[in-house]
Amino acid sequence: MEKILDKKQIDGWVAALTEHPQGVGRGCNAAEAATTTLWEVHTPALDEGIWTYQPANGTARLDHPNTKQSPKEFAFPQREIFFSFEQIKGEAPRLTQIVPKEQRHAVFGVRPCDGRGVPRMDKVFTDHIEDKYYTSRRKNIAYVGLACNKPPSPNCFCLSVGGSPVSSDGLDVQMTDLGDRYFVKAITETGKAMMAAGGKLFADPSAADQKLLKKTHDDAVAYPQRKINDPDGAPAKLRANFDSPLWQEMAQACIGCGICTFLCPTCHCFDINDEVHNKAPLSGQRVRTWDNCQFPDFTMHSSGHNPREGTGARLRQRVNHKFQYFHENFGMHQCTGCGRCVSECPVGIDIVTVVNKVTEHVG
Amino acid sequence: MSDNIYLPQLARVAYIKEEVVGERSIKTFRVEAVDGKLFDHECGQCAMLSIFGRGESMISIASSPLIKEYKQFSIMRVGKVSSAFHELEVGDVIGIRGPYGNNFPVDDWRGKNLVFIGGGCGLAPIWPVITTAVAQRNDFKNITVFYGGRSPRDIMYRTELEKLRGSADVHLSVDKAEEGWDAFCGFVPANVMDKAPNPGNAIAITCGPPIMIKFVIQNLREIGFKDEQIYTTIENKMKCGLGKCGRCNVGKDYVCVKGPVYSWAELKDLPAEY
Amino acid sequence: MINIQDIRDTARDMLAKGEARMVIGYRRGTRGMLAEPAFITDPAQADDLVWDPTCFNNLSLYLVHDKKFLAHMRENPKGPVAVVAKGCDARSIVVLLQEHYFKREDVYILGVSCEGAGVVDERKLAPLLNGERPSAAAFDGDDFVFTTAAGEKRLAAREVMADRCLECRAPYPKEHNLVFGEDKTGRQLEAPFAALERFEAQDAGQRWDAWSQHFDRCMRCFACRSVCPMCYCDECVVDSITFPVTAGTTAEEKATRIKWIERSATRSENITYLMTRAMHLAGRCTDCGECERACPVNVPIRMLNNKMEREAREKFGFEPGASIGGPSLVATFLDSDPGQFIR
Amino acid sequence: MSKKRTGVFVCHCGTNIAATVDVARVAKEMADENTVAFTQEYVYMCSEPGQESVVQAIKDNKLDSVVVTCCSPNLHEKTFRDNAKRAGINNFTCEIANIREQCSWVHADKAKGTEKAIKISRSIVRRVNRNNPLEAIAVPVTKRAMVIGGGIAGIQAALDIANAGIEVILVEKQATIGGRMLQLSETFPTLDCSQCVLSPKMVEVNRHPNIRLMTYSEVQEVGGSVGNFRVKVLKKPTFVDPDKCKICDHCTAVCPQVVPNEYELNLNARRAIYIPYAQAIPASFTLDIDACLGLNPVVCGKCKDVCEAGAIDYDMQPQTVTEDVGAIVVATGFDLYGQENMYEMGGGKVEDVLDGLQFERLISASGATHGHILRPSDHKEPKDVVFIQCVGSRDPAKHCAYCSKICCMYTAKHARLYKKHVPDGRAYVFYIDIRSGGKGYEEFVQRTMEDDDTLYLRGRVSKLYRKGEKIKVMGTDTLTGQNVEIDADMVVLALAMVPSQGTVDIAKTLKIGRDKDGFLAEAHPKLRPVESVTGGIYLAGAAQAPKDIPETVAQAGAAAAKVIALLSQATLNRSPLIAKVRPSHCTGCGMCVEACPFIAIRLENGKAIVNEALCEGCGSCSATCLRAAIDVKNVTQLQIHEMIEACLA
Amino acid sequence: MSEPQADFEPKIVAFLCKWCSSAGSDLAGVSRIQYPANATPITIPCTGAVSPMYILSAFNKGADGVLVSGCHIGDCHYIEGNYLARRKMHLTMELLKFIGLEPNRFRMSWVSAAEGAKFAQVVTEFVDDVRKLGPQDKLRKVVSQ
Ligand SMILES: Cc1cc2nc3c(=O)[nH]c(=O)nc-3n(C[C@H](O)[C@H](O)[C@H](O)COP(=O)(O)OP(=O)(O)OC[C@H]3O[C@@H](n4cnc5c(N)ncnc54)[C@H](O)[C@@H]3O)c2cc1C
Ligand SMILES: Cc1cc2nc3c(=O)[nH]c(=O)nc-3n(C[C@H](O)[C@H](O)[C@H](O)COP(=O)(O)OP(=O)(O)OC[C@H]3O[C@@H](n4cnc5c(N)ncnc54)[C@H](O)[C@@H]3O)c2cc1C
Ligand code: SF4
Ligand code: SF4
Ligand code: SF4
Ligand code: SF4
Ligand code: SF4
Ligand code: SF4
Repeated sequence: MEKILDKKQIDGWVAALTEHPQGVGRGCNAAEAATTTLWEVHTPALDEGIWTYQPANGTARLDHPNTKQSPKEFAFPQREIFFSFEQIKGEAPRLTQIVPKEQRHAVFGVRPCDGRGVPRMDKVFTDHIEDKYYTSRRKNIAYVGLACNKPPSPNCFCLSVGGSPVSSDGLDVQMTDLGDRYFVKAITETGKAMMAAGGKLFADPSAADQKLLKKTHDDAVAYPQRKINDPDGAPAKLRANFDSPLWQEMAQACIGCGICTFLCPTCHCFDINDEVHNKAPLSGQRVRTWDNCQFPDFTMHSSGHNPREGTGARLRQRVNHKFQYFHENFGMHQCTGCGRCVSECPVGIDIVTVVNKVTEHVG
Repeated sequence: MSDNIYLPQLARVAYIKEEVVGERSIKTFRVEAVDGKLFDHECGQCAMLSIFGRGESMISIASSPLIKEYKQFSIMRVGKVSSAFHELEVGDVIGIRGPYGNNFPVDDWRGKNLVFIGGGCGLAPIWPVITTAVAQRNDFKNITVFYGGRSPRDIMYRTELEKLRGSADVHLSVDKAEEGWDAFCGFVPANVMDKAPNPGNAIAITCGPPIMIKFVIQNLREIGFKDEQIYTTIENKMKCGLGKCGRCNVGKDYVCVKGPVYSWAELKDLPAEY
Repeated sequence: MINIQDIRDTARDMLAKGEARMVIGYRRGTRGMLAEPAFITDPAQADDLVWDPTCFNNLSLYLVHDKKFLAHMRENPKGPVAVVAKGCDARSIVVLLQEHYFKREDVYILGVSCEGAGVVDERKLAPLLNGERPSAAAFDGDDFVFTTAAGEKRLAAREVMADRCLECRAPYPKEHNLVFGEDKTGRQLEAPFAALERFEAQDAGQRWDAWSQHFDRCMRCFACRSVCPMCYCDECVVDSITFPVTAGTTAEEKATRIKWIERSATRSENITYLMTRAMHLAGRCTDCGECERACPVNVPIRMLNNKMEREAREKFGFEPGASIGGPSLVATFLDSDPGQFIR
Repeated sequence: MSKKRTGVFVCHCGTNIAATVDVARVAKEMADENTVAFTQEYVYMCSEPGQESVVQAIKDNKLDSVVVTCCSPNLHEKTFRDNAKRAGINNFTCEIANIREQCSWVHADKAKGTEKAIKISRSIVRRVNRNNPLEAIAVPVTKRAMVIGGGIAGIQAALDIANAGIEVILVEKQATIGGRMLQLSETFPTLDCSQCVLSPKMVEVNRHPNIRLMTYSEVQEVGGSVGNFRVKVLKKPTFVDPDKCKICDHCTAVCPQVVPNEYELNLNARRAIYIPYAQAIPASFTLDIDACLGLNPVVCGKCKDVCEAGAIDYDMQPQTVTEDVGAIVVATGFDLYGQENMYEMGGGKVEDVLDGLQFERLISASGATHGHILRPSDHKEPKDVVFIQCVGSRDPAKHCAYCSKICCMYTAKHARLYKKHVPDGRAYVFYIDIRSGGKGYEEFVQRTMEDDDTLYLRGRVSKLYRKGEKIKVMGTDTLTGQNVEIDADMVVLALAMVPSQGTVDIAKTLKIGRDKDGFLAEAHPKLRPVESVTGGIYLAGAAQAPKDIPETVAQAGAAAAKVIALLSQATLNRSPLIAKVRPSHCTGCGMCVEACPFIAIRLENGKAIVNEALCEGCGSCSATCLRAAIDVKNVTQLQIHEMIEACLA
Repeated sequence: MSEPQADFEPKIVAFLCKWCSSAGSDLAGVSRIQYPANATPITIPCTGAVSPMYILSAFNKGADGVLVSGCHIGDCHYIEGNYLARRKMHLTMELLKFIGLEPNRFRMSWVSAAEGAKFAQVVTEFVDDVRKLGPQDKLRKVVSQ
């Protein structure tokens, strides 16, 4: 399904997704309205100087560069409660699962790189054994993408990692900014249904629109980006250079903050901890929180032995995971070239430079 | 939500034994299902044990798969969760989920000589193989067990090891000589070198501290064992046990899924991040 | 004006003569604006060094890294590390020395005077450059000059300068072995604590509204802590989960660690973390502003530290990093300390 | 490692607790605690059977720790700790939860009281869970004492201690010992001559083989703790060798420098080289360097020229000596509240308004006027003398809140002595009320009123000012309600006694507390009146509170007895609740070193080290350490954290 | 600010130094001076031992108010512990106020062993103050689902 949406109509479409078509009192009672699945829509908004996804409030604007945090948090929130436990002294504990709420979320303005993060996360959480916390959230999420007319960040490099500023991978709907209107294209069935909900707000694209779309896309792809010189050769080269002294050299400034991974649309590592609310009688929750391989203790054994001692080993893990291990397992790079880790690293560690250096290194 | 892979089953502690006391104390626990039955497992697999309010730890199942009534674990006190285990009393209820990881290919080893080499707490992961082999004694040729601790007090499964003697060659050792100890004094790899088990039609299974494994493997290869004949387990830090949390990652493998059992031939191929 | 060549020559000389085993300075990075930390051991690389308004990092952090690394390797340092330090950075070094973190002779301070300017705030700059990526930045009197693909862009320093630099009272590294540039102390563009005062002018409700949102945003990446030279504790007290374990931590210690906060990045835990950090930095933070700069979600962390700094200054006459032998804020007292709040 | 097995014993205290706290519920809630293996309630836990049951329960249930929820730990902590010990477990694993003083007695609402009692008990249970068995610390004792202050209190204490065979160092700031008593004329209630009583004691001090006298000396620094103090004393140079000085007085004759004589309370003058008092001990002149023209023959050097004995040595240097002692008696005495503070009494600016001590010097035979009462302004004999009591005392609004205790008595004494010297004089006494508790005291006052015909006026003086020759004293007689105006020739103010400057200074140096009035604080107002809050430091005399000579001597004797008892032990037991460093967390920042009030921490190889003998366990270090690297044993941060949790559950 | 609630019973943690304020509270007990039961005492050796962490932690764990009470200045059993505390608590108070916590939720007082009545008065006043403010939910840990 390909349509044209006037920019002024974007809030109308959001409203159509959020509100029940009939609405309570307009031919539909409250119970019906509640059971009919509606969307909670999230659009990028500028808050305290940073772009974040926020519940749509009728003033959606899709002129953001890219959000500070990737949209991964919708399916993989920073904090997920698995279950709660209670135990009276001398009795067996009682466990209560906490199931994510059945609520559909539509995330608007997802950039193509972040869209491409989605199938990568899906792989992790469904490969081998399904993580139901992830999948039960994921199945309720639709990603309404926004193609990049020009790379929003000077550190974008999606083209180097098999993506493109106009990729629709992982998205349900792809929108392209044509100046005063959007070219809207449904990618999945969900996407079609969502567009259908917009009904008359959408118009059919003219041939000129199609032409403009093509030009816009072509221009976007042609726009210069940062470049990984040999992405295809990377897995083998990284493997070969595992022991290279370059790693420590390049990572010497790393402070191990993990910003690079927390913000990354594809980093999925987590920690599980028990949070105790009361000691007697015992009550608390088992909670999953984000974690990442850049934290020094991530792999440290209880004995104090740490297989990834030093920032070099940890940078290598991050880069290798993205450009070698994931590739070896799933045939694709885990990095989607969003450039967040490059732009946000407080000490200027730059994955593009790192990959280039290591792949050019003969050792 | 069915199949919640993070939700443990409840199990009751039926038996506790103090194996080793002191700074690195070890206790053995047997647990039984509170309701229904616990999962079946294979030799070498592990389980995530929980103490609610303290957390989870990955622990090797130390009992033979042949035993269905209970599962046995031997846990060294090293930190938060393991300390909580050491405070348990019989009758207390814990959480358990698993089994996780791959297993020793015991079926492929029938008709072979088995050489077990363990150190410290590393006897636990290979104990199910030893006890299974002894239980099915006729399926296997010679069984040799090397095991060493820092001192006589650090030898775990002492009585069980003594009981093995009828069915297996048992070579115990301690790191430093001490009064009343008349078996081998020195590190386990040295004991192995000393007794030099025959590599012919043999499989060597070793488990223990990383530094011990390193030298055991060196020595085994010197004696003539091929990479494919040597098996070990690697224990990277784990949180989920399901190949998702990312921390046991070595190269393309998540050890909790692809491991913990590796032949040296396979392991050599992975980056040395364990 | 500092001639970068002087710094380069000094660095090269020191390395060549073995007077320093490493020079920590700045060099051009690849990701754009930022000059990145450079760890130079080979005299030939001394020419990589740069000095411009994008030299944000407080390099004294790497003295801490170095010490930890050496301790881990059980090595004894052979000769001092030379480090390029701005006014605030040099004060951090003073605090570290005050706290006996290393010895004075272990560090050779190559002071650089900000000469009445300071460093750029990327967040202020970005909108002014319309997404253009500057390839170079330079001081020029009251202006900063940025070179982008679209040409040179001249911006008034005060428009793009980091808040901390606008308010900086001591942009000259008093403690140094060698100093580059002139002492132009007193040329500050804004009154000290100006931003803080603007914020404090609000009522308690407004302050809470603002802070609660800030605390909500924090995702506890701990960048603020990791980038801070004063946060050198091996095991941070508030943090029961990440970084708790050093090789020396015993089972008992792990089992009995105090869980002041949970790992979950919820508001209450974030508050406790950030407030504790502010308390721990009272009298130690030298306002290098790195925490705030590093924070990916713009939590105005510096303001918390600033608040403590101002209290210390106004109520206790205390200046962090003023002298190596000086007292520490919370381990000392004066008879005249305020007690009006005690009822 | 296994779980703690704690027993919780809940006391009803008759109905003292049980009336407002549901003790059964407290016991039940405690039973739900993870570590509690046994609970019991009993009507009087501290009774013989109660205590027995605790001992039995510990044994029967293999308890390793005990919580008794009862009254304040001040009352029975020791009792139950002893029981724990008797039952074979470590006494430091027993703690008290105070649910009486802090709960049942102050909350009438049973529901709320019970809730709070549960929280208190739970917090103590959690604390005990982390208590470690500890042993008291034994420290060897230095058998030697120091007495600071050589007034009657110090003299008495020194003699008593020395007589018990213990070496004493007596440190006096002035050039002679004797203190204030030396300045008194005759003393109530017997009117015996002060110096006649005191001088023999001073001589005895000087001669005593066990006493080492250090006059003109000041304590500079004190380290260590009970049993083992290390004291640095500064001996100021007197520039006169006491062994050579013949007290010939030739030097004063030539000294050109004249300064007010402080010993005579400025009623007359002395030279720069002087002897405070003819029978001074040590018997030697002292050169007052501040008054001297300069120790340089070119400038002056007259005294040196005339001194035949060659006792004068301009090159004498200040000397610092370090002494190890096991106990310290502080007897640094009092001063009078400054007249300048008494605005309503002329603020010290009205001539012939004297303070009590000046009056003592006026009537003293050895005083400036050789015992003749002559008023300073014109050396005439005053005929109308007004004595005003409670000047500066008992005035919480403006001056000292307390009663100086001795003014009633010495005013009566003064009035009598005055009448003895000037039989035709008229003495008036303004008083608020008369406090004459003490053997023979009331009789003494009565006699002054009746026999000596002194006019006692009950009331306050509102104002006094000089009018020509006379001082106009305006007051009210509250008995008659009349305003009174007296034209006096002289006024004597019974000024409040305040701690001497030396007392204030020594409190800082020794780090011993002072009470709200500034006097040295005793450890307990009733039960430990001669001990300071710091172990091994004792108090005697007017430095601790206003008192007269008999009381001073009694307290000095008591302090001496304490010292003797302390120093007769071979070792001392100290509380083991002291700081402990976790070296793995310590970065050696030294902040604890700075914070420690007892100088008990030092840095060694980049780690803090606690001196167990010095640490008092205050915890200032632990609250200062940013890394929780230092904790007070059994009051660790972990324990407090868990107590906070328990209070808020 | 939360709405004041009539039936709201504030939860207060009171850190009392062993020598003065705890003894003062004992005296209040001996004198049977009644005061509200909302403050649960934790006896510490000295106010100098109160780490700002304790205050933050108490609020984090749900305290509606925190009281720190010790010996008057000059009376510290450990000579200067309360001076150190005064400085730390001042900073703590300022920081709490700065982020917008109601200053009346944190109180420090000097109560000597002789001031039983003052102890009761301090607690009474403080409970009143906190009651007026309602539950403290700014720093409190929220146990969410
Ligand atoms: C495959 C495998 C098999 C194993 N088999 C055995 C075995 O048979 N027997 C045996 O003894 N051991 C075995 N181990 C090792 C065992 O898993 C670890 O020793 C154990 O997990 C240590 O847990 P701990 O909590 O005691 O240690 P800690 O070092 O205290 O903590 C471990 C984890 O808990 C977290 N943590 C630490 N402190 C806190 C805190 N205050 N709050 C929240 N989280 C915290 C850390 O992040 C860390 O992830 C095995 C390990 C693996 C991987
Ligand atoms: C006017 C008046 C009349 C009195 N009449 C009588 C009376 O008739 N009968 C009676 O019983 N009582 C009388 N008293 C009370 C009597 O004076 C005191 O009880 C007694 O002097 C207290 O003795 P003391 O040793 O405690 O103090 P002090 O006599 O004050 O002695 C203290 C000594 O310590 C020394 N000192 C101070 N600081 C230091 C330091 N830091 N280091 C070393 N040395 C130091 C001082 O120099 C002094 O020698 C009278 C008091 C007054 C004011
Ligand atoms: S690795 Fe960096 S560039 Fe690649 S997807 Fe992640 S954050 Fe984006
Ligand atoms: S890069 Fe690191 S944090 Fe990210 S997914 Fe890989 S291992 Fe996890
Ligand atoms: S690479 Fe940069 S962002 Fe990532 S952990 Fe290191 S310092 Fe932080
Ligand atoms: S804060 Fe001051 S010293 Fe630091 S960079 Fe800015 S101007 Fe320079
Ligand atoms: S305040 Fe910012 S830098 Fe610090 S932990 Fe939170 S998000 Fe990270
Ligand atoms: S304050 Fe803490 S870290 Fe610093 S020296 Fe003392 S114990 Fe060590």
